Amino acid sequence: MSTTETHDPAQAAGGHVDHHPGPREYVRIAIILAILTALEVSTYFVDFGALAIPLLVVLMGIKFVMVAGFFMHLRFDTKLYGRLLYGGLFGAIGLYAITLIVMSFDGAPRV
Amino acid sequence: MRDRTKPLPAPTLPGTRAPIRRRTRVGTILVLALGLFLASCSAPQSAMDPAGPYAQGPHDLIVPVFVIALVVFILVQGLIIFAVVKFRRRPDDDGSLPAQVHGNTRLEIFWTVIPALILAGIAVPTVQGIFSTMNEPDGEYLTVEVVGHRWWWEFYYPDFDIYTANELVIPVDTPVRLEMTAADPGRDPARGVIHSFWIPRLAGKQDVVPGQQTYLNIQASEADRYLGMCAEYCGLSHVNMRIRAESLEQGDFDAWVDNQMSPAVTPTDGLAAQGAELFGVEHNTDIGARSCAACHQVWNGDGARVPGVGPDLTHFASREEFAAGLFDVDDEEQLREWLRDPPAMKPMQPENGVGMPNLNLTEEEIDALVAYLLALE
Amino acid sequence: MSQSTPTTSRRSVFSRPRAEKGFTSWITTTDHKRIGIMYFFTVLVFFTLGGAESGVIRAQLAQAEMDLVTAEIYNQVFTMHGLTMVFLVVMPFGAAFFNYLIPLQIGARDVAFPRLNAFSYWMYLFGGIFLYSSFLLGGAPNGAWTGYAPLALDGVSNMAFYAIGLQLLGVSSLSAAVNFIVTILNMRAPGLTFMRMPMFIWMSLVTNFLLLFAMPIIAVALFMLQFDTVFGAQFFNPATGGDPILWQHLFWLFGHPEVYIMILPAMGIVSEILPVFSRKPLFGYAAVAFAGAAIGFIGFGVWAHHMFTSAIGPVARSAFALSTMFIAVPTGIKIFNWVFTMWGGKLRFTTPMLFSIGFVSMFTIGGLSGVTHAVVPHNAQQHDTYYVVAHFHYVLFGGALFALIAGVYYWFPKVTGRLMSEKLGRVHFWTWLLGFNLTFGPMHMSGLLGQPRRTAVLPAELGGTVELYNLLSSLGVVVLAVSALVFLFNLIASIRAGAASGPDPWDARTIEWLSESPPKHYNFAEIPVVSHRDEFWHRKYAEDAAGQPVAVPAGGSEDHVTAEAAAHGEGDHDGHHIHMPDPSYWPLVMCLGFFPVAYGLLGPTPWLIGLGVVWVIIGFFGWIIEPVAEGDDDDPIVEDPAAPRSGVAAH
Amino acid sequence: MTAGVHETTLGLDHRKLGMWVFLGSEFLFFGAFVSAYILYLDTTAGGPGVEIFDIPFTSISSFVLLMSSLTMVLAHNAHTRRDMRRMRMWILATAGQGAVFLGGQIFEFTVFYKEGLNLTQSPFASGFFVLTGFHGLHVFVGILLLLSLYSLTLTGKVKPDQDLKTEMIGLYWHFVDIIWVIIFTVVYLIPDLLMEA
Ligand code: HEA
Ligand code: HEA
Ligand code: HEC
Ligand code: CUA
Ligand SMILES: [Cu+2]
Repeated sequence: MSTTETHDPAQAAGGHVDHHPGPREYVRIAIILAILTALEVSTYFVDFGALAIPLLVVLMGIKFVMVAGFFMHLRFDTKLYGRLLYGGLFGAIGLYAITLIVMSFDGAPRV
Repeated sequence: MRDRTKPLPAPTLPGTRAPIRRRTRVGTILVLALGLFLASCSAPQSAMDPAGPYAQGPHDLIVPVFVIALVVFILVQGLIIFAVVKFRRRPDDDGSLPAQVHGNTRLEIFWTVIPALILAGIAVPTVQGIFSTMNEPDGEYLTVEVVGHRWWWEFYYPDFDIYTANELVIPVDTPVRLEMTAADPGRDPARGVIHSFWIPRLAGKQDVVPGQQTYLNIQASEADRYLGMCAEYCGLSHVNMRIRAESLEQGDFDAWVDNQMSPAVTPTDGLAAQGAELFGVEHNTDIGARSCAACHQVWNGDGARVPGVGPDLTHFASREEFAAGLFDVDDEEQLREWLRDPPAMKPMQPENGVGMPNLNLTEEEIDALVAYLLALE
Repeated sequence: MSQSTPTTSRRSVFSRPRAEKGFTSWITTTDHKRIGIMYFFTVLVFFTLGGAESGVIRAQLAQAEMDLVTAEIYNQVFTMHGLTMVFLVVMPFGAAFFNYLIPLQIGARDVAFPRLNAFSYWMYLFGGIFLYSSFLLGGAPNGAWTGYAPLALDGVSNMAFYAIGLQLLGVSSLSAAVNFIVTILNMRAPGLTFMRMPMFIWMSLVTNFLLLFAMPIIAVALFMLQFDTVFGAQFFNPATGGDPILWQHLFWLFGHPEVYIMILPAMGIVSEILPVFSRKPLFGYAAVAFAGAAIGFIGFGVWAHHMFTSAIGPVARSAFALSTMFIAVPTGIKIFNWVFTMWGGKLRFTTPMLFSIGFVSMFTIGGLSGVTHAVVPHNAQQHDTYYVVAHFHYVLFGGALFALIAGVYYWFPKVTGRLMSEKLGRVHFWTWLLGFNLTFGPMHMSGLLGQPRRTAVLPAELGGTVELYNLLSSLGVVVLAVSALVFLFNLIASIRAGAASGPDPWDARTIEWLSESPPKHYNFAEIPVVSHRDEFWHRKYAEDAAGQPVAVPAGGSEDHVTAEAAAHGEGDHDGHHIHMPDPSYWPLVMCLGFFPVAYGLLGPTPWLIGLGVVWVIIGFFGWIIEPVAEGDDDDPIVEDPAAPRSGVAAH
Repeated sequence: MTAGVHETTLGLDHRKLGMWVFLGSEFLFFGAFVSAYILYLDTTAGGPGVEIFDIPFTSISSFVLLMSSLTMVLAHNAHTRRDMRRMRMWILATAGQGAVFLGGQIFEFTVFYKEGLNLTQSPFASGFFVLTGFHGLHVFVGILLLLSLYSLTLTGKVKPDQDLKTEMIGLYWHFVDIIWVIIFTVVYLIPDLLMEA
């Protein structure tokens, strides 16, 4: 049965569609992840100066998106899943960022 | 003032222009309603009866907001009542369906934009008001440090090195900036809980937080006694954590300060002297652990003033009320009761480290102590 | 829906419950309708408790300086009153409607996860029982429903019960939220697009998203509180630099969305009832729906308006004042659309209609006082006074509760096939309205005159006017209690012997009325195909050449009695071969395991916690290895997605 | 009710949709703990602070967890190919790596404890232990799920065509992993850098 909602049969039955990557791609992605992690850890040993923190944040973002996109199949599944995941993520970042800003910069002084 | 809920005969619909005459009648009714409303605003602790600029500002802001709310209220209720009366199904209804209207985009825009504009209008003075009530007062002001304890208030005047409790004495027409925090016996912020300092006729409230410092500006325009209360739930005796503010003309205030700055005179004879002995003011007490001086400071000129676990009693008898505004100092019998069994007079948790314990004093001891306390002018 | 033959061989501990009547059938049920009914009756019990507590409060405050109860008891009572009314009455009341109505209104046979649904109910019940057991175990929580630290960290505040009890209720709400979101997104009848959904479904969807994102926040706050109180962690302890304000932020990050969680289902209900009894469609459907979504969205950005007098600075105060004020805009859109739904209609003042109009009217009062709270400089006067108490009872009682009761009257015929007495209903409404305004109206005044909330006695020094207002409030409760008894009587009498309602007593608009009343276990013999908003109405009425709506002639209005069709048997969907989820013991079994965990955490008593955890895990295993329905291989059929199955064929 | 995916409105399986809905909300859960941790970074009450972290050690256990996502996805892949033998192997590998990670965490906790960092020490310590502890709990639950999946495939309860079950557990597992990707950076690496600066 399909309803009036958009229903792309290729997206249905998530996880059973052929254009998913195979083991080889997965391993390739894992290797990239490993390299990124190595880069992250290197900030501990090598001094990147002011670049270090932005670099770490970017690396974290890439790793996150790669695991979510490939291992969790977000890239191949319905967009709704991604919206739920990133909706939660950005919702959380927004709310807690405001909270932290209020608490750190507009709170009462300690005695 | 419940008159304000009386609906108007016919509501003015958006889009239809009401005759001017009705407008003015609406105005008259509003003014009348407001008058009634304000007339009922005086009560000893009323927020609608400001007595200083820091209460007046918010008040002057809220009154027009109340009027706007009243108008919206009348409009909405009017529309409802009109619809209910006009569109009720009549007994002679033919069973046909009314026109099946699904909506009207213009109306939607109208009642989105108009409230937004009204709110924008309220928002501007609100933001201004926030800053003007919170900023440091312009020019000279008096600083008082406030510590909220479970369940009483301590005031310290750094300019004069004075401690007092529950009764905040301030000069008239001078801004006072309160620097507030909370602590508990042992003056340990870790044992403190959140309170809120609130004297409605002088200013809105501000929470008092253990481990942090918050500020509140107050100012009294006339010499008077103002009632206040802790306004943040702080446990067992939250309701018994009252505040008093006494505003004095500058001369009286200076006299008060002089008196408070002078050390307590230890009586040398009679019952009061026995009381002083019992109290342990010279730290040669014979009631040991029950020594009042273990918790209460009576500064007799030796060394520095050090606040205790309980209220400073150096000039106890100069206050009108004790135990955070619950009892009269004048009323000796109440003071006796208090010394007999404090937790029976005011719910406290001495076993939890908050409040004054029952010291099992004998009647003779009580007589002596009362005589002494009342001598502490 | 697979149709393989049942196999029972692999069952180990329990054999699958089979009872269709009696006690076992209720405790093992996975039928959303029965679960909804259980929610409702549980809510009634807790409402009586919460109401009795409010009776104690008002008795104590009827006159100045009364000592009917000690301060210690009073503080427990008002805390439990708030907790009960919020977490054990209004929220689960909404859940009762979600349960009963969502599947029916979207043309589904059950929710997406029927056993999870039962689990949610049991967690709710047990959370409530756990909280109330505190009265017997050394005293109920007395740190207010807001549980502010560091007061809540104090041993004498009994707030460990609060931290753990609310956690249980949170698990219930969160799992229900996942369940309903999936149900609404994924189980709508063919043709039921978003813009055709009944407004109640819209509001349910928004509410459940709010729950989804708000419950984890309170869960964290409660964990921190619990770790602080039970295990000595330092999150809120000022001694080591912990910040009590963090609790306030987390609590209100949850707490404000929470108040919209309580009001949005009510708004959905009213949006269903007003059109029916005005005999007009909902005015501005899209606007109402999007306003609801906007409220949900903005509702996450206003939390600090509960902290205007707390330790936050002027910039934060300003920002939150602005966001708070502007939430009035979408709410206003709804109010005006409701009024204009009535405009030009032919209003029938049945009891549900009366309560709905009462809602619109009373909620507006509460909403307007809410806007005055947002005027920050004056909020410093209003905060923590009875003016706030008046505000939130107007929105919660005058708002949420009025609408929920309207819903009870409206859907009662659906649930029971009987009508409630209209005469008693009207008595109930008018006494309710009167008692409510008498109770909470004067609080506006006493609050502005300086009466703080959460006071164990009414201080005489506040003056005679304040005392008078308090006396009026207390008298109001008497009226409310009488009114509630009228309601209870009406409810019970009508369940027993109400007049038969027929399938469509109100000339309703939405498809839950397509099914029989009460609906069969499987709801719809044939899943309806939806082609309009207000589908049911469109099956009954058509427009004539002049665009004037007329009843569909003979027979047309009959065919909604699908039971008839069912009786004639259509394919395998004659109501006998519809494959429905079976009852199960496991949700109950698993939930019972949370008792030892919860009591064990209080101590903490490791062996008790261990016992509970093992129990829960066993329950969980029993659950996952048991198929949803006997003979179900518990997996989607994927071999041939194109093949049309059953009566819900491609459309 | 278990409906075939083709019978649902969106053409999605309820359980998978439900899992994603749930995962979306989990950010709000971990986010609150992370915020508390950030807020209390400097609030050590005289006790140890971030300098106590052993970055190389945690890097290794983080890396193990990251790689467990690879074995997880390989398990799922094997399941879709009905290759149950491989699938079981990868599942065990995943659970094993999870266990290594948990072991590392327990080791880390004991070391910190010995060095004077414990739950009751300071808000910083509470924030750290409770955040990473709840993450550890998630890993633990994940391991339990993996082991049950493993045993259920052996008893035939989970059939070769039911790869959705593996996928669901996989989603959960990957989620726990990406949360750690964030935690590793935000809780360990960045504060460590900040402290040096
Ligand atoms: C169902 C629950 C519910 C709802 C819907 C609301 C709705 C609102 N609330 Fe309320 N609130 C509570 C429950 C609720 N509240 C509770 C329980 C507390 C106390 C918690 C505690 O401390 O224990 C509280 C406390 C509370 C406070 C803190 C008070 C304090 O402690 O100092 C504030 C402050 O801003 C506030 C504001 C608002 C606003 C602006 C709305 C708005 O959403 C209202 C919007 C509606 C309207 C405005 C009416 C209709 C609109 C129109 C007709 C359009 C035209 C209007 C204008 C132009 C103004 N609420
Ligand atoms: C939906 C929520 C809800 C509802 C419906 C109510 C209903 C009532 N509340 Fe509620 N109340 C809260 C939510 C709610 N309250 C919250 C959140 C708080 C804040 C708590 C806090 O500060 O932490 C609060 C606080 C609060 C206070 C302030 C306490 C204080 O600050 O010290 C008061 C005082 O009058 C009060 C009174 C009432 C009354 C009289 C009712 C009545 O309307 C109840 C009427 C119902 C009945 C009477 C029950 C039905 C009757 C029967 C079945 C017959 C048997 C009845 C009797 C024997 C009496 N409430
Ligand atoms: C363990 C500490 C402790 C001891 C010992 C103690 N008090 Fe107190 N006392 C307190 C505290 C705390 C309060 C504040 C109680 C309140 O108002 O909530 C108080 C309040 C008072 C007050 C009222 C002060 C005011 O202005 O409100 C008086 C008078 C008083 N004590 C007298 C005495 C006398 C006399 C003794 C000795 C016989 C004594 N106290 C011993 C702790 C103590
Ligand atoms: Cu101090 Cu309330
Ligand atoms: Cu709010």
